[in-house]
Amino acid sequence: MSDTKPAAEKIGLSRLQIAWRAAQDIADGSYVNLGIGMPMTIPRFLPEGREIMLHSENGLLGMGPPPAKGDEDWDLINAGTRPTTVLPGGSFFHHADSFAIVRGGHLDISVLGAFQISEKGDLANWSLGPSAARVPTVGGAMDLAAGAKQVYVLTDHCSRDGSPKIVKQCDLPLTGLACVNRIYTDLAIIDVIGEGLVVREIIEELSFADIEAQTGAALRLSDDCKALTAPEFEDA
Amino acid sequence: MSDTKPAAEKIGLSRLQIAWRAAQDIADGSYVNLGIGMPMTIPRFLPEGREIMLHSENGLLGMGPPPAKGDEDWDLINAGTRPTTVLPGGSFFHHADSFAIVRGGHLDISVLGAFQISEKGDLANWSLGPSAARVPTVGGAMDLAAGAKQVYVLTDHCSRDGSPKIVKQCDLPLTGLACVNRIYTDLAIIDVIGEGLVVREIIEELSFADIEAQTGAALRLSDDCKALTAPEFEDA
Amino acid sequence: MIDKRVADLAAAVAGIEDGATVLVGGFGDAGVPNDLVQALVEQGAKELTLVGNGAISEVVGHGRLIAEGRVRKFIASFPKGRGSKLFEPGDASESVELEIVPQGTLAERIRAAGAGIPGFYTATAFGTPLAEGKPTMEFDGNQFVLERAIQADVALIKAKTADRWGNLAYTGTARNFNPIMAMAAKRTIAQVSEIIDPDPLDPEYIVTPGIFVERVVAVADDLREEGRQ
Amino acid sequence: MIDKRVADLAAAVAGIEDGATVLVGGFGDAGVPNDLVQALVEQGAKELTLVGNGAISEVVGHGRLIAEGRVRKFIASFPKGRGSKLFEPGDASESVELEIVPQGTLAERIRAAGAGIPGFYTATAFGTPLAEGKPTMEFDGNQFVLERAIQADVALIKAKTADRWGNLAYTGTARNFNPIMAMAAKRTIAQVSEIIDPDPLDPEYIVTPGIFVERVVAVADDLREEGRQ
Repeated sequence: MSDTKPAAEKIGLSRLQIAWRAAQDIADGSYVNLGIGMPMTIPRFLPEGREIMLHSENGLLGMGPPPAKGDEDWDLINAGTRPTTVLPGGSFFHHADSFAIVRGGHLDISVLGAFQISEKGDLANWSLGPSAARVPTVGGAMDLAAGAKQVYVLTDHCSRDGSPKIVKQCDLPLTGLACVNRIYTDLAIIDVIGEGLVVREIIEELSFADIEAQTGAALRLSDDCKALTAPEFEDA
Repeated sequence: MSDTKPAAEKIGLSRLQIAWRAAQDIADGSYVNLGIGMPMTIPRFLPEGREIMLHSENGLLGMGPPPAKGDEDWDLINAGTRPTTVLPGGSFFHHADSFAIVRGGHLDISVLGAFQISEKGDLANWSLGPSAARVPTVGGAMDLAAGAKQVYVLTDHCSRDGSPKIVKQCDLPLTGLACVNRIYTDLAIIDVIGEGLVVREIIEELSFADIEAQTGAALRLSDDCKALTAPEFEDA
Repeated sequence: MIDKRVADLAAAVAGIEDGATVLVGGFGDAGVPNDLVQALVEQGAKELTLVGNGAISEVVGHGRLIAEGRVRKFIASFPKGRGSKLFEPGDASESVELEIVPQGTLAERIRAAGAGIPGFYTATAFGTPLAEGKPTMEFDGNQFVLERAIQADVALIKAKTADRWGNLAYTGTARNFNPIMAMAAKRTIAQVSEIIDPDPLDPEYIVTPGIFVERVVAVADDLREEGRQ
Repeated sequence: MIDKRVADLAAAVAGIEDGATVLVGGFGDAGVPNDLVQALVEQGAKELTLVGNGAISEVVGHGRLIAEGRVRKFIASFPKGRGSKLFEPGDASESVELEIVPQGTLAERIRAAGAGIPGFYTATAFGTPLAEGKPTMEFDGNQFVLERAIQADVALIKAKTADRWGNLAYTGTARNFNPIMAMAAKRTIAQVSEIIDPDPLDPEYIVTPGIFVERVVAVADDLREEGRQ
């Protein structure tokens, strides 16, 4: 009894490893928006030799790394309102133009976090419901969910209480309908395709049946399902 | 018999005088768009000491006079596609922003020509009907009619065949409904207000009854109707 | 002569009336006209409908107006930013009516007002609680929500440089909502770091043409929250 | 690495298919990508739906495509400009289907496509023949017409300067339709007078961010109608 629980808590990718794994799938030359939280750690894991243009919805394309301490310019910030930098080839624009980029389908990938994802690709990631907080905040989540060519979600496979985050139908307020294309979790990579959820990669410690047991929706196993692996990282 | 016709043809303002008269009503600091034809001659008659920003719908605010011969820049043209210049304080913008200026109600005055104006201020100025020409052309006329705070029309009072251009109802294809605020003709100045047409100025040679006789719609005489006069100009 | 310059912040915000709908620019700490907001607090207008991305603080900017009890309704995408002490139970802001709008829809609704578009369709928020009660329409097999323009009486915005014609240029991501808010209000008031004179801004590099601006006031040492200069 | 530069005009227009909807920038002689149009004529695509303000000539630009018989339909505000010999009885252009659109509506329909807006309401053309058959809606007591986005396969545009990322800057009124057309097409191809390298354009002064541009080609000595260099 006592030796199974700790083991169950240890297996699976760390949050940084999930970000690393997603970063490997972002092709050279992509235009990408990274949501707050786990997605924002992706830039440090982008493979060398790829030039990827990061979009920040507050009016910046070509976002660079954070500035060195003391070099902060509070008129050059990211969507998380923290100081950032601009890389060669970057540009500034106003909010309507910035969201024209998002809503007009010009971003290759939007990477978001999630509270819940349904088997149809519905996403809930902005509100825990009317009772959870007095003040709801949505920001650009709904625009990014609706507008990008591909929506990737980075999330723990289950909530802290062990309940599945991938479900038949979301019961939390929706961010967007049928918008998610791919889900990266600590346990698996799952694609949302027309017919439902297809498991592409699973960590070596678990079987497809294990993943099914931790998922609240029907899954199909990809014919060429691979092992989900990532290097070890020290948390910053 | 033979001495009345030539006299009737001579009275009234010339086209340049109509433009001069309209120019006097454009206040210092106004933002104004001038349509092709008679309206485009307005700038030479703007009273000194007034700074008026001319909008050209092809993406220019602060349009200046035509360039000297040899100084033409074919990348700096007016809405009539002829080379122009930009004055201090001017700016360039793209077509959607330029028509946001027009359609968003930011122009103080749009000055247009007319084929017909109705007593409700309907304007017909873009098409003589389906049989008149194989290719209709509308340009920015409908936007300028619908969008500006004030629409002034400069026109001969009657067509060449003597028929009134100010009518109860337009029979030519409309440019806009209830959009005209003021009409400057060779014979009179007429305001379109809620209840109908009010004559503000009449040339000294004619009476209100004479104007009524040459107008196809009901007119009211303003309580303080003035003489419509203008200096003499040599046609360029 | 066209000269949009006014002498000081009090002159800049003069005439803003109780009950006005006021757009306030900025995102995070960038491009927020904190000095104009402070002047508006001192001017006294109340019962305002405030429109902006959100309040990141109760000390400056949008949050200052809310904390001072001047706001009846707040139209925002992220009303309570990180670090803001507003909207806590028992707070004066508790009575403020909130309208939560997706950030892109908020930007587009503001731009629409400036462009003479009373309504437009968007895929954003379709099927979510934020589209409840809004008309929808199908285009080419997909569903869209009708969103309305946000017409405003006043816009308080911030830019980097102005000239006497009210032309504006910005810096970095301090541009954000400011250019579209300038278009959307009956009266746009800009605080800028510098007004150049007598030479105008280069017409190629102007982001906001002066036609959208009624007043500009220079504030060289602008108000910022501590540590965010 | 991002590098939008292509070697020549033939490479720039490669892959444009018969039946494509093609936006062509420019107004008057300014900002018309005459060299790209000439390359497209040589490339051979036909049955095109052409979108642009109008044809000012049958020798270059929009009119060249029409005169060569490559255009099935022309969506324009001023299809026959001063001096154009097109659309005369007996002309090859006689069979071209015309859709006449008010210039501001044309611009906004193009911008809408780029911004993910399938339709919007405008006061322009309400009650006129150009709004016949279009849905209308009342907002605040006034009547508006529903206008649809113009989605396009290709945009041929012209700018002054580019960098390898496809960022663009323009000159004077040669900007016109080009920046919004860049947003509206699946594939945007820009001819520019100069490509700077290796330094990029200043991010403050970019009008069209490179995300909207797929290919740029430098044409230093661009094709113009005689006397309009």
